[in-house]
Amino acid sequence: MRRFNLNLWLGGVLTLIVIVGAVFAPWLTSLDPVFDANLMYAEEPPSGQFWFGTDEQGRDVYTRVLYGARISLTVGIVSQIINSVIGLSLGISAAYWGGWWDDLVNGLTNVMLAIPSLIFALAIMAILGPGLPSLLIALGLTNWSWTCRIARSSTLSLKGQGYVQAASTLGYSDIRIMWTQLLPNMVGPILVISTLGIGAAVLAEAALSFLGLGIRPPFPSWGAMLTGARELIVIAPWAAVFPGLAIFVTVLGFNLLGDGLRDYLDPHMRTRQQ
Amino acid sequence: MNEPVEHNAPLLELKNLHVGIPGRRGSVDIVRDVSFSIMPGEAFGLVGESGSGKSLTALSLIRLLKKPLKVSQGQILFKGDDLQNLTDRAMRQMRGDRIAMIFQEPMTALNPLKTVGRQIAEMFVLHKGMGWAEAGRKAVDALASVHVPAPEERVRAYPHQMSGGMRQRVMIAIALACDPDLLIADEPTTALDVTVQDEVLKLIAELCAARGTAVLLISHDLGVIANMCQRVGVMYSGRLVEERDTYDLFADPRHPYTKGLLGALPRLGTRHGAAGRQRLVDIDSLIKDRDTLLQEFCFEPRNPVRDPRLRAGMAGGVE
Amino acid sequence: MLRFTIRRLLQVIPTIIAVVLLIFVIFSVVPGSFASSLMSDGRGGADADMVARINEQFGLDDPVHVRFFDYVTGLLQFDMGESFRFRQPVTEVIGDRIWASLKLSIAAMVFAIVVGVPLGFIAALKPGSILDSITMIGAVSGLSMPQFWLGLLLMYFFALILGWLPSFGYGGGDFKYLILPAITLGVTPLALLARTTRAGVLEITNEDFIRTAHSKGMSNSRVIRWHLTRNVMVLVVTTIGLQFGSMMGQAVVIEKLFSWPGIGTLLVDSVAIRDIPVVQGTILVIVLWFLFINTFVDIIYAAIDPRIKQT
Amino acid sequence: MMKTLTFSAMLMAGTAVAAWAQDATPQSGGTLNFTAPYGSTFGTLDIQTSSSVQDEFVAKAIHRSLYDWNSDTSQPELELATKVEVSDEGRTHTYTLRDAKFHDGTTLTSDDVIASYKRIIDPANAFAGARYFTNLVGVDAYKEDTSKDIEGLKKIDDKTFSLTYTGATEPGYDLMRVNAAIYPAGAADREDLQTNPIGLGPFKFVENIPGSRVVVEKFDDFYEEGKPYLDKVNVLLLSDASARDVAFRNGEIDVSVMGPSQYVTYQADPALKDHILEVAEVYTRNVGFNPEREPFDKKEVRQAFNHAINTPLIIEKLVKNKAYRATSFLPISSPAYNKDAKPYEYDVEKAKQLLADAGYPDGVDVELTATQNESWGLTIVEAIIPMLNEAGIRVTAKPVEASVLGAEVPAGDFHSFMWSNVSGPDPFAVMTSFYSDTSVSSGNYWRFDNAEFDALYEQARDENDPEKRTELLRQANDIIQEEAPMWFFNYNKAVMAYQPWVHGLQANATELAIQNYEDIWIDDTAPESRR
Amino acid sequence: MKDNATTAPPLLEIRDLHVHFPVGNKLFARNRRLLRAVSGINLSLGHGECLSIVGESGCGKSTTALAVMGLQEPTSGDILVDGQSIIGDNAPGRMDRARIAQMVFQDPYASLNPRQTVHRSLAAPLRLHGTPNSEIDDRVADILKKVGLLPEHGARFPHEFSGGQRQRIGIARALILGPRILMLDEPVSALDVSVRAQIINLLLDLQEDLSLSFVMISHDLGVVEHMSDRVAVMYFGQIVELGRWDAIFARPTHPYTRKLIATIPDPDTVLHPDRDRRAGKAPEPPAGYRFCPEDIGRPDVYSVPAESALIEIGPGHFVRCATA
Repeated sequence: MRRFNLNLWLGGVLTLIVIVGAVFAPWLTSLDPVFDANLMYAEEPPSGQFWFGTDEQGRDVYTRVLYGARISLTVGIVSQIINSVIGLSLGISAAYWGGWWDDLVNGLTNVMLAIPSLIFALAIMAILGPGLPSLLIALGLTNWSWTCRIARSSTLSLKGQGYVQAASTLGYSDIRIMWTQLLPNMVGPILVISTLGIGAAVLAEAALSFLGLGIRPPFPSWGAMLTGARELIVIAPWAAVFPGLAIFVTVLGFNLLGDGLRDYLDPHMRTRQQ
Repeated sequence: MNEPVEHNAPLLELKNLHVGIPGRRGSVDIVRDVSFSIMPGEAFGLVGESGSGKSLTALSLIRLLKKPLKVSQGQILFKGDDLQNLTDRAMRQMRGDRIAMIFQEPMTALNPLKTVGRQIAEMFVLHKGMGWAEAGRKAVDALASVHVPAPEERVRAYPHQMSGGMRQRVMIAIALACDPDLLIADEPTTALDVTVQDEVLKLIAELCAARGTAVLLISHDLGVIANMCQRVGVMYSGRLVEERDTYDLFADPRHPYTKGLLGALPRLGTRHGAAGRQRLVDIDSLIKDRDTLLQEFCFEPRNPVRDPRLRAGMAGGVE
Repeated sequence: MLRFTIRRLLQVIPTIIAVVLLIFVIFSVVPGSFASSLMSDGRGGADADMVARINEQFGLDDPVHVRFFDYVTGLLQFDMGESFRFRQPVTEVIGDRIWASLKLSIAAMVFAIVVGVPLGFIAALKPGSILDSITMIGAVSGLSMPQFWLGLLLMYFFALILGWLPSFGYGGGDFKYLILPAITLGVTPLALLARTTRAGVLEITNEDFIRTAHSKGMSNSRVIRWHLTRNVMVLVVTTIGLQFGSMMGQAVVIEKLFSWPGIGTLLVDSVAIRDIPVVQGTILVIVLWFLFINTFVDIIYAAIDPRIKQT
Repeated sequence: MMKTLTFSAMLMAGTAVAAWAQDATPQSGGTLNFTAPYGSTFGTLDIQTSSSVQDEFVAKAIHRSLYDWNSDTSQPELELATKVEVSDEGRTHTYTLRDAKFHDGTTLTSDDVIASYKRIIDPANAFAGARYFTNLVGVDAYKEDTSKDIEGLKKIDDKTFSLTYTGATEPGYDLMRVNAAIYPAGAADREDLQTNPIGLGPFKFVENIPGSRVVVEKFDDFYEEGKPYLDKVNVLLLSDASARDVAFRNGEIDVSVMGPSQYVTYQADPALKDHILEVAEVYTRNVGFNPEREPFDKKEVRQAFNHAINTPLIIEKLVKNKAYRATSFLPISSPAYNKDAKPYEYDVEKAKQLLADAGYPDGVDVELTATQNESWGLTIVEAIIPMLNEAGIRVTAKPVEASVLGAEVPAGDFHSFMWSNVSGPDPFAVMTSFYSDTSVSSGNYWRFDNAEFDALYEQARDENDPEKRTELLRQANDIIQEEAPMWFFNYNKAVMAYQPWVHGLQANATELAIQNYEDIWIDDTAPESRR
Repeated sequence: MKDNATTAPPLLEIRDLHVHFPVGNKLFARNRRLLRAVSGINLSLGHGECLSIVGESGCGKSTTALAVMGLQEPTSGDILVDGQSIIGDNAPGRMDRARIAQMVFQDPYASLNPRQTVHRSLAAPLRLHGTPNSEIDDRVADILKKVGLLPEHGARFPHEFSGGQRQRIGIARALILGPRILMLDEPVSALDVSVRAQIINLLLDLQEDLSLSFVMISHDLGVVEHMSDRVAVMYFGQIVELGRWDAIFARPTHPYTRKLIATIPDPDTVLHPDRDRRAGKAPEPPAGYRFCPEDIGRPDVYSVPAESALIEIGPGHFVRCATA
């Protein structure tokens, strides 16, 4: 019996709030997150004029949190798309074709798993220099190993299914089989892990910012805002509280959504992976 | 099979058993109004297709129905006492000791991390108050009694080191360890190869006959039932549609469903001559006149089950 | 068992080789150099002449393949090169720090296991109950906070407001210095362990052999003790291994925040000043730790799960 | 927080009045928990190899150099020598060493000095300190390995030696550096040089917990009578400013170098505000322009940049007044600072006008390379972007790591950059960076090339009268202001908070956090753990 | 059975087929062993014939089927259709092969792509093989009707059907390209008894209507007897007995065949206890031979099987024997 899925609903609502904030940012605030800085109003506490107060630059924290959602979502979603594309294509093809290619992909996956993703991202950020594109590449290249593993194991179990074999006997090419028969049938678990991955990417962005390698100002990324405002925790706590809250709500939303999706798609699916 | 032993009092008696999911507007029943009885030492077969409720009936006997399934009506009399009135503790003592059960999948029904010896020994520890050392020695005997070769060594084996047939023998050893009065065997051989199935069935028959244990055998395979049981109940869509002596049932099936079932079965030796590939009976075409059937034989439309609660209930059950 | 262990260890070798190559390549194309980092404090410290001399001294002018060959030759003799900054062998530099990292990782993991596993068990015994919901939402919340943020909150609360614990540092190894960083680092694995344990208990509860156990006439508590716990642990051990193995990598942020003198801090600093031999060495150690733990877990796994082939 | 407040309030009665006064009598004993804020690790303990400020925190306790900085006079002064005779038109300096003992008990001799300097100069070592000796007579021959000795580095007797330069030189500024410290002769051959340093300083090395702290203890044979006062100094690594804040308020550390935001809170906190030490440091924060690229080839654009930014507002709001408004490059504490100079006015209209005059009526687009630094990095860039935008200068920030900035700027690979550059204490050395013969990689990051300036610089170089020389440099500095090779942002004000029981800290303008530990003492109000 | 089946050139011929799987670690050669799933199968299938391969799990019958379908690379041996080899260098491509043989799978729940409607599952192969778009809908509707479904069913997803209906869809998919051979892999063993009959009837009807040839893999001797013309009994990678259905069931000769037939639980034993096939004298092997294998325990699947041959003991009735 399908119970009321609290995770799915709560996660969905939180995520929706964040998405709405990101998409409709220009309509939800009249200020600009970068250029509407007035040092005369620096570190104002929350008020009717500045709902979340202002930061040390005199910018409206509310506006920046809203626009920050765009960056965080971009980071999360784009990096997960890159991860999924890499993970899926490697995982499916490795399991489907097997042989040396499978060995190679397996080896590569093991290497990627062995190097903690934060450290890999750190290295890539050091090469490419800080900034949004680098961050997307760094996070996109470092977290595909789980997707790859899931794609691989799904393919291995689906490979023996009648419809996949039937497609082969009906004359489908390998690529077509992967695309039409295998891929659509692992959307569920991949969606789950991607959703959880979006949350992880938002956190990774914050961690990299903390280590001095995130997205750099003046872009209103939550991680950068939080790292910057950490210094103000005593004199202007709001400048740190709201971006921190935004990260928490977003990641919580995606995590709950991921868990909810998992329960929804397959109540018995194991939570063994990260 | 041995001759049925004459006793006056039935060992187990089911009276108007209903199993279902309790709801606000009364229970939605999956098993409806099932009554039959089993005499001591008798082998009773319950046959039916998937979803017919035969496994739920069995599970309700030893009170192992999974939530939210529940016995909603009826009585389950074991030696004259209603099992439903027992305390949990008393029921636990009953389970395994007086009523034992064998399940379909010998692969998953055994704990993969424990030796089979230990899993047999548990029975003696639980019901006979033995220590582990003594229980371990008894486990060797139990394993020997189900004709497992080299039982002294095999007690130390893990389930995955055994073949399916061997595992099912271990299950039988567990079930019969305490000489129960009733053995419930739920599709005990479905997952096995035919030659192995034959051996396992023979083993069950032999051991139960020797101990005077009554058997409730659940199967979808008419052949298995025919070879094993003195009496057969045919279940269909949650109801017991026919309950007869085995010979009578096969010689003269009365219920149209039973008839259909027998006719639908390609049986060895029924094909005669090179051209004789006759059509098999199609049950659905046989029971076209559903309304009449419903009235006469409490026959209700078969799958698909429309009530989502029912469908979920079946998934939650063991079918 | 021994053969299994040896085979498992040998399987790790290709991964190590690939990691060494990958790290080497990455840090041979990284912009900036140790010499340039010396100038970054604006004191006009180094001039072009000096940069050239530093590069020459550390062999940075050699072609990449020559340097790689030298590096690998060194590695085979357990020599990771010499740190630019410390002017000490990298092995010594890391050796000085590794105990602090190990201590932190072990403390965090112990905390996570001791709290997380029982929590997951309790939650699973009554799925859908209030306790279950609170535990699980709590676990997800723990996973949803930036770690350094959580660390900072703990630091403010326990060190500044309550004054119970020191806020930072190593304190020469006193236990009280370990508490806050270990808790901060342990929250993520704790949450994951609680979830995995809960999922594991629910999964095993649905297994047929549990039904068999009930049909034997066993009480609930016996079913849990005799048949549930060990099977759940088999599932949980994997998570423990993965978390424990990746902990040194995850500790980077925490070490930095609490000024914990582990290899995570060393790594971040060394990246910043481009002390490449230390960077390579540190990452290699972190990777080796991961591989070691996971190999170890596999061996434990093989020991508690007879289904794993040991030949 | 409550605990700290009441505790501090209690202490105030006794010590607040005496806060920075030196009138109390120093007392001996106790432990000081000092912090090293510039990173979470120390490099090597072999200070001659290092050029990082972070390493000086430890080295300053253990080692001594020939000269030392006197914070009161803002001059380098003799430390290890009792006397110096300058001859040969300022080219030869003859020193008489004082009686001093190394931690291993040996006495300081000329051989120790010569061995130490030779080690620093040795090209095979590639030490940053080598450049202090580039114009010593005979250095080139030594470097090329044609001579085993350096002609200009001569031992006269055990206590006397001389330095001879190719031109008139004031060696104090260089030889006061901590990485020009004197080791015992033969130290270079010691195996444990990096792990067990031996010097002339007031404290002996005890232990190093890498990444955590270095502990040093009182050296009884220190050459200054009665010093050091402290028994022990723990130099603790604590790079994170907010963690440092917590640790300081929690009483775990005795001094804390503060960032702007802490400066504000500490000033506003009655329990803390009386224990703040501030000094104008010799660093000038600026945005340097590349005059070889459009539009910075136009002086008007460079000036417009200066006019377009409301610098005082940024200093007030963002830097929290933890800096002094810059007029030109030389800082307030420099003798050649022009007190009468007026900084560029904040005038957006004028900036627009200047841009139009330069031929950019529609504004310009520029790229600004900067690191993540709250005082001279992206935090400031963030604030100036909207201001410049107003005037028509559209800035794109190019964030880089510090090590990359250190590579890109000397390589000339930038459009504009933001940096904090040392601008003292020796004004002549500073002005060398703007001399057209100085290459970009050697410090002329602004590629300053001005004939008038060059003439003044050359005059100053050849001038022996310090007064006149300073005047010439002041004029040169004015030319820099007029030419505006950079946005003159501010001169750093270094601020350090200290616990009320700490006395004897010095206002060191070269680097506030580098202290002569032997002068510091703590009083009875210090918590139990320090006594 | 058509009498000319043995004399006419066979539609499908399997020659000395071997399929071996390496088992064990790749790095450690001494742990590596070859699992001989199929070792030396020779079979032929006539036009319009139904050939059944029976045996228990692990006997290699499914591997043989997969090899024929091109889903499993044979280790050695040849597979010919109309005398043309379909494996090796000159093999036809996947597209050509698709028109020769198609397969009906055992599990009706796993054999349909849950993400595709029935129509799409059926139309996609047609489109792939160049059927004009205008014809596709008609052909899909046509095939649905042939298997006893309604054209409207095409719009539904597999989970909306019962097991029997799904198996009908599986059959429709196998037939959509008009193959000549249908490989039936346990086509009814996952179905309920009542549905089983319907599918068997359908298959027999289709064989007649479309003049198909069947290769059926099964362990259910009742179904095999009901449907087959010829039967091959497989035992651990080898055929131990091969012959017309009536010969196999009336005169089972090899000990394994006899055991297999004897152990089928048969409801008729209740009615005719006298007809118990378990009794009766075991036939002797042909003179100068002994049955191979004689002992039907568990042979070692990793070793090379003993030398043996199929000896003809009746018209078209072969038994595996070794020289005595």
